[in-house]
Parts: sequence; structure tokens; C-alpha cells
Amino acid sequence: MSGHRSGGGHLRPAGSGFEAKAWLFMRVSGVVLLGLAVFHFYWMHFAIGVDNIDFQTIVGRWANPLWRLYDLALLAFAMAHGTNGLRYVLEDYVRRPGARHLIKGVAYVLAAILVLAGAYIIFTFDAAGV
Amino acid sequence: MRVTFKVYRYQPEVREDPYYDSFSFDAEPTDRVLDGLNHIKWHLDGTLALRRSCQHGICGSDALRINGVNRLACKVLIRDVGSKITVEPLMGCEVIKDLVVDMDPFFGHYRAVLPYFMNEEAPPDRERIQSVEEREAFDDTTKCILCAACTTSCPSRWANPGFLGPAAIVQAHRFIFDSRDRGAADRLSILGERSGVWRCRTIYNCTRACPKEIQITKAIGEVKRRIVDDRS
Amino acid sequence: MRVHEHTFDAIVVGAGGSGLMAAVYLARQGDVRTAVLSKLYPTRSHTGTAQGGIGAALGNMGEEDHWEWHMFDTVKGSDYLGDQDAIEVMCRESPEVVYELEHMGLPFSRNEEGRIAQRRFGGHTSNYGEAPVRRACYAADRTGHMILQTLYQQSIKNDVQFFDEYQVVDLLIEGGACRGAVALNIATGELHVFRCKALVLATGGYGQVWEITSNAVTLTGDGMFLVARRGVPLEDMEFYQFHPTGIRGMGILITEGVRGEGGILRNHEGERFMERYAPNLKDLASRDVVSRAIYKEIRAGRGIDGKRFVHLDATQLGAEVIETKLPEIADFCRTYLGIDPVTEPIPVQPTAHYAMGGIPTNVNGAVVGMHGEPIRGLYAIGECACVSVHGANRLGTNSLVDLVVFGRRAGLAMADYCRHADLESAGDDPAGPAREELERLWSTAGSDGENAAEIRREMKQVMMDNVSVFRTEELLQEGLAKIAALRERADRIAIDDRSQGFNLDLTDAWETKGMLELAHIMTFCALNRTESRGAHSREDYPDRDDENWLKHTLAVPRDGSIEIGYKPVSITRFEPKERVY
Amino acid sequence: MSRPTNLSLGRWFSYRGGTGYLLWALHRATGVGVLLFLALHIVDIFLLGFGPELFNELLFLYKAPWARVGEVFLLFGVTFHALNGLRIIVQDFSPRLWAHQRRLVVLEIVVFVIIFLPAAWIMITAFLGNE
Ligand SMILES: Cc1cc2nc3c(=O)[nH]c(=O)nc-3n(C[C@H](O)[C@H](O)[C@H](O)COP(=O)(O)OP(=O)(O)OC[C@H]3O[C@@H](n4cnc5c(N)ncnc54)[C@H](O)[C@@H]3O)c2cc1C
Ligand code: HEM
Ligand code: SF4
Ligand code: F3S
Ligand code: FES
Repeated sequence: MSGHRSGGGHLRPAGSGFEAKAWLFMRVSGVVLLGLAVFHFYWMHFAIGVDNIDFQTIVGRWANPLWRLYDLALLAFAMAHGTNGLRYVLEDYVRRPGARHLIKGVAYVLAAILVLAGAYIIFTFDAAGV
Repeated sequence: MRVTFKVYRYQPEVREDPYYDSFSFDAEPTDRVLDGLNHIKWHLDGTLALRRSCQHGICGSDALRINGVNRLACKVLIRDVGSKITVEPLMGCEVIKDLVVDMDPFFGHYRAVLPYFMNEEAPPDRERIQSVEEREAFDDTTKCILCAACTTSCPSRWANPGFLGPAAIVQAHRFIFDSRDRGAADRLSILGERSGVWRCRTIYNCTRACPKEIQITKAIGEVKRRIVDDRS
Repeated sequence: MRVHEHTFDAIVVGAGGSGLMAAVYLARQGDVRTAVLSKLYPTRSHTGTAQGGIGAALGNMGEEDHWEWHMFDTVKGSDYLGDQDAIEVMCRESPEVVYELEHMGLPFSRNEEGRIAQRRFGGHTSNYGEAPVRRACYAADRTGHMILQTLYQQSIKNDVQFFDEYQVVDLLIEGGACRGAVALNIATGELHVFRCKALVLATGGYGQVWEITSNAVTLTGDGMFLVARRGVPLEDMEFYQFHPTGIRGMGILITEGVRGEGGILRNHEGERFMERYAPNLKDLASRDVVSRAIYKEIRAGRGIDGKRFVHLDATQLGAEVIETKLPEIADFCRTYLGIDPVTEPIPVQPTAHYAMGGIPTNVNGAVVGMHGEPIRGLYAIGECACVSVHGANRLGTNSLVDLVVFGRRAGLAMADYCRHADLESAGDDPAGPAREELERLWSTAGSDGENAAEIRREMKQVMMDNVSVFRTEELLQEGLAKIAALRERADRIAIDDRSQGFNLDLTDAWETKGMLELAHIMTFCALNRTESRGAHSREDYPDRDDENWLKHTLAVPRDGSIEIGYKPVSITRFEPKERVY
Repeated sequence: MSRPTNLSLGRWFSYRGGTGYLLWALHRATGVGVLLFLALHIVDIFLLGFGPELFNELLFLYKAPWARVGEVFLLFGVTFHALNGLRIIVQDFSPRLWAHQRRLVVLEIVVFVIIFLPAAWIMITAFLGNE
């Protein structure tokens, strides 16, 4: 072991600031979700109640396009927030770089599929047609 | 009073795996935990290895995990931790021998944040002027003694050894908020990287562990704010 | 055992304030290849514990101040034993280096105008002794911490090369020149030979020879011991400072800044006894005076409850002053004593603190031998050196000045020397003696023998009882005999740890032997000087004796005993006078 | 030779961190938990497109007793995660509140209890009443 240089280099050149944006997004989406998700949850589980939900409930709800918009926003924010949160978790616990990339990739694909599937049904659902 | 020290041992030249040793002896309640470790080293088992120097919480040599939480052995008294005392090396650092860990990665992260005064403007003949309030803005983070108690208590750092860790951020904060310094932009761009402040999940273990009672989480929060504000 | 070799132009041994200042200056030259060897990580050095302040006649606090006044105070504080040419250099350059530290980013506390704040300290006066003056520049009570941090930061900025946790165990001094050092890499237990043109020792003090001490366990005087056993003398070793206010029983320092801010010493009767001993400066008289006064009070049975301590009363300062200007002190009291200095007095007793003596040097840090001859390529700075600016008693805040002023000068002088000097041969097996010495110690591992810690404990006790604040021929003779017995026992030390890596059992034993040598030299010199001056107080010779003793002692171990020599004191501006505060 | 690091899963949990450590672990667990539920939820909503028969049939899955226990967990997760997230956000945007973290945590816990306990009570009694 020989003496080390004390001179310290930069870790890496200044980046895109992605992490700063992600951080800010988590806060902003958190506040948004505070409205959307919490209201949604209490509405469905208390105002209506799980026992009283059936196909017709949704039909009634989505008759109003504003509700569709609401659910779309909820879907987008919750999935974006949750997926980025999942990224944090995976980056912490999956240490091997190869595995980390793979698992993150799979998670993103799954998340994208879910968002697309959810958006698809919200847009295309035709209550009258069924 | 009778105390029992359970001490983490790792003697690579003798035995491959770490193990624990127990020592029981009489001590005063007002003795420091370090006094107990010294007693073991001097009178019971000279092979025990630990770092220590000033013995009063200034040099930062003897940060250890004591009864499950990071402390300076010279700043906790036996009466504060009870008669059963477990002493282990800092978590997430390579153990060299017994309680001695490799500090090179820690100091590497320290050096990475450019921990030195930067101001290339010609200085005045006398001192640079700084108001009492300006001086106060970074007073807290000047206290850091680089003991590593904070960084090695941070779960985010355990998970990611690449995370610069709270101590390095504290040291950067000391310059970023010094009205005389001109290097804030360079440091903020380093801290804004993936392994910088964003790895901090506001867990607060660091603040609780700091023997100088530095408000570390607050300092990290101030740096985060500064980065976000500078971008917008 | 494997031996590694390195070659540099300059080597700095020790990474405290003085060593780092020299290193920064050497590194800034650009063309002098420099390495710093330190047995501790640099930021662990004891300079970090200095609390109160660094002295410089800036006159920032609305009071007039001049470096000449600072010089006078230092000369008087030294009881006229300090070399006035050197003191002049130090006091004249101190404002400049303090500004330089500030320009390096040191976060001094500030006054209302935004300038460096200053406070009172013992023995610092205006107008040649008239009244206390605010001269100590401070960063709360963490001045040393900030100096150490700042200089380490500058070392990083200037790309200084460090060998951390490398303990120097031998110096290659031969034929009147220093050719390098041999160091133990503590982590691996391997030896490294460092060859160089110039080497500076900045290894700090040796307060560990005493029982009650403000010094770290690692302050074992390695540098002094290493030169002495290579035939270089040590200067004025009989002068060792006891700081008046160490925490009772522990020795942890309570800065003089507490008294500078208005704290008062009281005996069992609650009396402000310093009024009797120093009517003018009272609690802010110089340290030797205050320490003796406390001992006298204790002897007269006026210690608190008749015990061996007095009270330092800071309660009248108020919470605000204590929390902002003395936060560390408050923390020590709360942590170690369980008392709050805002409402309760602090129990204190004198604590071993600072070595005025050390390796003799000139004003550029160059070491000079027994007869004034230079030792080529060898330098010493900081507490291990004796320039001599502190003489028989150091004033508070002057050590930090000493570190940076002479650290800088030595750095520059060494750079200059390196440009002209050649690398001298270090012989075939430069690590030989060190290897033999350590292997002998290693070979005792696990066998029956003396316990180094026990010997150290007894040495500390002897030094405390026989060689501390008050000394007599009888006490010193007894001390000498006891130290001799301990040195003999030390030859039979056996260690427990047979491993190579991080064998602190080995280094502890090695340091213990070194300290015994220093204890021997110190006791011998104390016996030799038959007068009282500054910190050296002989009850059998209570007066200062300028006729016979206005001179420095030089001492070098020779064939089991000590050879003594003398050197004159430089007196330029201030003729010796009686010293009253 | 690789050196030990005094770090293992067991040690992670044995570190005596403060409430901040516990809250973070819970925040993480509830975040991931709610995300998993959300994934499931999107799948069932997607099945709307296959007509009422399938959907209504599947809905009974949500009405099964074990699902009702899960619902209470979901309530716990969403409520806790939302409140704890809110605390972090509030602190982030006024760092001077960091010094009062303990008080904010107490406040958070009090608010959590006030919301969660009655809501869980309503949920449980509604379910039991239906049986
Ligand atoms: C508690 C306290 C408070 C003080 N307060 C003040 C104050 O307010 N004002 C003031 O002016 N002075 C004060 N002093 C005195 C002053 O701080 C010291 O004298 C000064 O810091 C010594 O600095 P140094 O550079 O000589 O050595 P140190 O800072 O002691 O450093 C010694 C260095 O040498 C290294 N070393 C030692 N041996 C070896 C070896 N064998 N091999 C390799 N490296 C080695 C160590 O690792 C260390 O880096 C105080 C002292 C104490 C103890
Ligand atoms: C209801 C309002 C919500 C608020 C206020 C909120 C707030 C936050 C905040 C501030 C963070 C960042 C923590 C950090 O950076 O350390 C976070 C993380 C996270 N959130 Fe949310 N969130 C909410 C809803 C949700 C929902 C609905 C989900 C699931 C889809 C979710 C999943 C996550 C996950 C997985 C993390 C990562 C946890 C971690 O890194 O430890 N959150 N949340
Ligand atoms: S911030 Fe506190 S705990 Fe962390 S290294 Fe500095 S002094 Fe130690
Ligand atoms: S423990 Fe770690 S996550 Fe942040 S608040 Fe402290 S650095
Ligand atoms: S020994 Fe210096 S901090 Fe504990």
C-alpha cells in the first residue's frame, strides 16, 4: 500500500439534473395524489363501500367524462410516482449492475403496459355499447 | 459497578471469521466507554485493536457502534448505556482488525466534494469582511470532526456504498453557505449527481448519531433546496 | 519483514497545525516532491483540540494593539528565557499569518463590523503590561479545530501526498545530516524507508508522561525521543506547562477563554483568591502563576471540601455568552461532569498541558546541535521544537501562532534547501536498527514479562508526584531513581499481540519506552536547574537567578546518563526585570 | 481475502435508529405495497372491457373475507404513506422545520391515529354487519 494523493477529483461531470427533477416530481405528485388518491380511496371505500360496487357503479361514474379525466390523472400520477419510487427501492437493493438494469427494465415495461391498459379502457369504455 | 463488555473481534491473522468476546470487570458509572475499552486493552487482552486519541470527543477517532447505535466511545459514559455494553465497528465499512475499519472510502467521498475554500479574487490586505449573520449561516456544519458516525448510520449508504453520505454533504454545506466562498456551483453539481444528496431519504439516523449535534438532515435539506432553487 | 523504499525531496513528519502549514507551503512550490507521514489521520491531530484562540495584535475590538506589545508580553511571560530575536519574528508575523488563515477560508468568529473577533487571554496586555487587551483571535472555542481543518483542506487543494497511519520509528541521522526516516505502516506492520533531502519533525508534545493531562493518548513525544537517541540534544526540557484549569480528575482542558470572558477562580471559601497572587491581572495572570496559586490554595486546605481542586465560576457570564462563545466547554461539563456551567461552578485542577522545551532550532526551523552546529536537512516545528519563543512559560494563544509562523518559515526554508542539496546516501540497510528493535518487541509476544500499560501508569504517577508544579531536590532525586527502575523494567516488556497488522500493542510498548527516556531527561534537567523560573518552580531555590541561569539547557542522552550543555539567551529589546502581574 | 463489513440483513434491523428510521421503513413498505395493489386494480378495471359478467364475477374477489382484511391494510398503507409523505414534503420546503422533526412526527402520528382508527372501525363493522 503506498501513500494516497489527497487531491480529490470530481466524481463525474455535472449531469442532467435528472435526480433533482425526480425528487421534485415525487413531491409535486405526492401533493397531487394527496388529493386524487385519498379522495378516490375514501369515496369508493366509505361513501360507496366495496360491497355496493359493481359494473353498474363504474358505468354510472364514467358516464361523466370529468370522472374519466379524474381517473386518468390518478392513473398517470400514481403510476409515475409509484414507478419512480420502485426505482429508488430497486437501486438500493439490487446491487449487481447487470441485474439492476434488467430488473429495472422489466419494471418499467410492466408499468408502461399497465398505464397503457388502464388508459385504453378509460378512453374506449363505452357504457352504452355493453 | 460490574460491567460486561461484549466486543466484536476480527483477527484476520489468527482466525478467518469475526466473533465476539466478553469481558467483565469493575468500572465507575462515570467512566467513559473508551475507558472500559482501554482497560480491556491494557490489562485484559492486549490484542484488542481500536483507534483513539483525544479522549474527549474532538478528534473523531473512536466512532463505534455501541449498544446498537453509533457513538463516540469517549463521549458516552457507562452510566448512560448500562452495565451490558456491546461494542462493534462501524457498519458498512471493511473491518481491518477488531474495531478498526478502513476509512479510505469515507475520506474519498469527503475529498470528492471539493472540501476547501475557493475564491480566486485577490484578497484584501486584511481579513475578508463577513457579518455575524453570514458567519452564523454555516456555523453548525463547521463543527464536523469527520468521525463518520453519521455516514455509517445511514441506511441509504448501507444500501449504496457509492452514496457520498451525510458527512461529505455536511462538509460541502460548510463551504456552499460561506459568504466568502465562490465554489458553490461546482460543489452543487457534484452533490446533484445520482450519488449525491438525492440518495438521502431523510431517515434521520445521521442527525441522531452525530456527536457534535450537527443538524445534518437540515443541512442536507438546505443543500437540496439550493440545488432545486438554482435550477428554476 | 518486507521493507519498502520511497524517495522524496521533502518529508513532513506529523500532520498537526505546524506540519500541515509546512506541507502546504512545500506543495505550493510545485517543484519540491513532498510527502506527509502521520501516525494518525491528519484531522485526528491534537491541534484540533486547541480551544481559546490564536494571538495576533490586530486591534479589531476598538482597542489599540501593537506587535511590540505582544512581543513584550511574550518575553515577560517566558520569564525572560525566550529568545527575543525569535519572539520578534513571531509577533511581527502573526497578524500576517492570521490574515492568511482567514484568506484560506478559516471561519473565525466575527465582531459587529464583520472583522475577526478577539478576546482576552492570560498575560496579554496593552502598553507593556498595563491592562488586559483583546488579542486572541478565535472561532468560538474551536479555534484549533478550525485551523487543523482549514490547513488539511488546503493540503487537499494543493495535492499534498499523505501517508496516513505511518508511524516514524527511526530517523536516518548520520554525519551531521538527516537522510530520511523509517516508518511503520500501522495497517500492515511493514517498514517503509523514506529517503529525502530535508525532513521536518512536527510530532507535537508529550503530555502523556503525566497522569493528569490535557494531551491525547497519542501525544507521546516520538519526535523528540527519536532525535535525542540519535545524539541531537533537547533544549529546556525542564520547562513544562501546567494549565490551571483542567477538569478535575480527567484533565480535559477548560480554556483560558473562560477566564478571558470573565470567569473567576474561587476556593472553598468562595474567595477570588487570584486577587492575592496577582493584584493587577488577577485570574488572567500567566499560567505558571495561576497554577502555583491553585496548588498553594489546595495545600493550605482551601481546596473545595479540602480536596485537590478549586472552582472555576462562569455563572456570571450568562447563558448567551456560554452558548455562543464557549459551546464546547459547556458540552464537556454536561457530558463528563453532569453539571451546567451556566448555573454551577466547574471543578478544576491544574493539568499537564504544553512542552516549552524540545528540539532546538533557529528561526527557520533548522535544527542546531549541541555546539550550535546545524544538522543538515533536519528541521523541527510546533510543540516538539524549541525556537525558543516560549522560554520558561508559554502564553495562551502563542502555540497556535508558533505553529503557523514557523511552519510557514520551515516550509519555505526547506524548499530552498532542497533545490540546492543533493540526496545523500542512507547506507545499505537503513531500516536495520528499526527492524531489529521492533522484531525484538514482537518476539516477546505472548511470553511472560512486564506490562507496558502498568509501567506507563507508574511513570505517570511518579511524574505527577515528583516532577510537576512544585519541585525540590529531594523529590527530583527520588523521581530520578524511580524512573531509572522503570526504564530497567521497560527492557522486559512483553506484549500480547503477535500479529503484524494494526498491532497497537506493539506501538504502545514502543511509545512507552520513548516516553521513559523523555521523563528521564526532563527530571534530570529539572534537578540540574537550581533556580525558579516560569513553569520550573524549585521550592529549595525559590528565586530567579539571572546571574547563573539566564541560559538555555541542552541535554542529550550519553552512555546511560545525560550530558548537559548550555546556550545563551538572545536579548534584544527587553532587559530582564522582575515579573509581577 | 475479503474483509467483513459488520453489515448484514440482521444488522440492518438491529441498528437502533430513531423514529425517523422506522417511519422510513414503513413509508417504503407502504409505498411498494400500494403500488402492488394499484397494479392489481388496473388489471381488474381493464377487465371492464370484457363486459359486466366477468367483471361482476371477479368483484366478489374483493368482497371475500381475506380481501376485506387486505382492505384495512390498504387503508393503513394509503393513510400512513400520505401523511408521512406530507410531513417530508413540508419539511423539505421549510428546512427550518428539521429542527422540530420530533414534534412533527408526534403530530403525524396523532393525525394518523385520528384518521385511521375510526375509518378502520367503520370498515370492520360494516363488513361484520353484512355477514
Ligand atoms: C486541549 C488543548 C488546548 C489548547 N489550546 C490552545 C490555544 O487555545 N491556543 C494555543 O495557542 N495553543 C493551544 N494549545 C496548544 C497547541 O494546540 C499545541 O501545542 C499544538 O496544537 C501542537 O501542534 P503540533 O503541530 O506541534 O502537533 P500536533 O497537532 O500535536 O500533531 C502531532 C502530529 O504528529 C504526528 N506524529 C506524532 N508522532 C509521530 C510519529 N512517530 N510518526 C508519524 N507521525 C507522528 C501525529 O499523528 C500528529 O499528526 C492547546 C493544547 C491542548 C492540548
Ligand atoms: C397519497 C399521497 C402520497 C404522497 C403525499 C406521497 C409522498 C411520497 C414522497 C414525498 C415520497 C418520496 C420519499 C423520498 O424521496 O424519500 C414517496 C415515495 C414513494 N411513494 Fe408515495 N406518496 C403518495 C402516494 C403514493 C401512492 C399512491 C403510491 C403507489 C402507487 C406511492 C408509492 C411510493 C413509493 C413506492 C415510494 C418510494 C419509497 C422509497 O423510496 O422509500 N405513493 N411518496
Ligand atoms: S457530521 Fe457529525 S457524525 Fe458526521 S462526521 Fe461530522 S461530526 Fe461525525
Ligand atoms: S440517515 Fe441518511 S437518508 Fe439522509 S437524513 Fe441522514 S443521510
Ligand atoms: S478519542 Fe478523540 S473523539 Fe474520541
